[in-house]
Amino acid sequence: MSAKLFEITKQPLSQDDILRRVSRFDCGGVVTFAGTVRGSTATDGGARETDFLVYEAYLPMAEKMMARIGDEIQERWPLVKGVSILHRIGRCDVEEPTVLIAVATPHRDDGCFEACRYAIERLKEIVPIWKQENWRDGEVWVEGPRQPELDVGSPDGLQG
Amino acid sequence: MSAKLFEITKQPLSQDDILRRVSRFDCGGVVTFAGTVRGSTATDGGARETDFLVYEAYLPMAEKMMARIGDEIQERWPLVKGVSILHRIGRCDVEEPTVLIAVATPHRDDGCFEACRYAIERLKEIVPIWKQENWRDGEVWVEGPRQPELDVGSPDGLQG
Amino acid sequence: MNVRLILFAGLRQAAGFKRETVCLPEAATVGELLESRLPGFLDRTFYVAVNEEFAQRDTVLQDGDEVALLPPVSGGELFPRRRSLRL
Amino acid sequence: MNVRLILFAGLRQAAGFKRETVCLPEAATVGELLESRLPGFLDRTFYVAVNEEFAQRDTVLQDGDEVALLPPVSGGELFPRRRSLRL
Repeated sequence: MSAKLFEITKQPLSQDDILRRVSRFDCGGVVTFAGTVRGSTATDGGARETDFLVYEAYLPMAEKMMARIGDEIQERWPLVKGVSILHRIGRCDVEEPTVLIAVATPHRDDGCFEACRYAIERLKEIVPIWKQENWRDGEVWVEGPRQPELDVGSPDGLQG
Repeated sequence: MSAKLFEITKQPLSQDDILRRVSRFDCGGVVTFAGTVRGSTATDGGARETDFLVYEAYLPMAEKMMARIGDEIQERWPLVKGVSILHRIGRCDVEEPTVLIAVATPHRDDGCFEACRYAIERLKEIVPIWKQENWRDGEVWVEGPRQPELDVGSPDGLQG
Repeated sequence: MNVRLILFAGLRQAAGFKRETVCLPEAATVGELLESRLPGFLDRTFYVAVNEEFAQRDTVLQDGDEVALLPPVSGGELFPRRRSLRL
Repeated sequence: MNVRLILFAGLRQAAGFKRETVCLPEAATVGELLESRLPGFLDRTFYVAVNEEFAQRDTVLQDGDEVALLPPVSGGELFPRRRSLRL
């Protein structure tokens, strides 16, 4: 299989494609997480509508960090046989997947669920990809929660 | 979307297809489990090879039980917005998916991982589908572990 | 009364038939059906569905019921052992 | 020495530029680069990568380094608030 396991792409993502990338002769369980564009988000102040998202990545660092997540998974769940992470950049419309993460293991109890969950959390922490939310009367670059150990802008960041 | 959410089929399964079946305007996370045919299984006695599997189902009870799992998920994870379970019958070759389970939630922390895991365990308990393993010099109908509360063959089954 | 008996997978293979219509006295139970038609099966593990709902050994049958004998479903074991029904 | 500065997403938007070459004294640190070029950013939360590896405020720069300013990655929040950078 020559397809890349960790890839940033402008093309629409396919769950069948990522399944092929991680499928192995000795694996019987694959868990795939798809992050899709929500058109409507419930908030305290009522539903918030989104028209589309635009993703921007720092390449090639983003792919390098996705591969690092694969290495971290291998260390924590040694039975995992295959990991692939695909992320779109550019415009993504409502209900389209923007990120796919697939983890293959011999049996379903060998960590595929846990490792997939870990990967999406970790992706939000260390992979430099940002989304701009666009709605009827505005747009904004959404920022995630602060990771104090990485922050160099504010004073806490002084501790390496 | 008119596609069935709980379906037994002779056709090859597609992860893109099941994603479409559960995708919703207000959901941002979908977890899909694929059970695939292992060609080689590590055992205490060395690797065991499989050529192909043949699945047989009791229809329509199997689809009814899959829908019941969807209802159970809805009760346990009320934030879940969509569940679909697809299972193949007939011959399935190595690396092909034989079962797909997809669960959609607004956010990834709303139970999609947990509910998907629950569904595959529950499927093995109550959905009447069996697999025949075929290898170079034999074949066998594989039986799963006993669920004492369902067993009517042995004496414990006397208690309803 | 008549009930339809259906067997699946390894049970079907062991019994040598898939479907059969069985004539039983009125108000016979699942257990009585098994004892009369498949006494050799009573030490095996399997489940019974009557009209596609799981039933028990003392479930009372009615004329026209469909009684299905279901082995424990396949793939439930995380590390399956290979059982030799026919090698 | 010269380093290349790259900004992304909200930081790029706030700064009004994406790439710039900055001339610095030898052995300047990430912190000194920020103080000299983007002092208004020092109360914001962001991360820095030097040559595509996460770095800290006291990381020493070398001629030709690529210094990227990275906002906390998007979508990390389970329940995002809408921040108004440009409405």
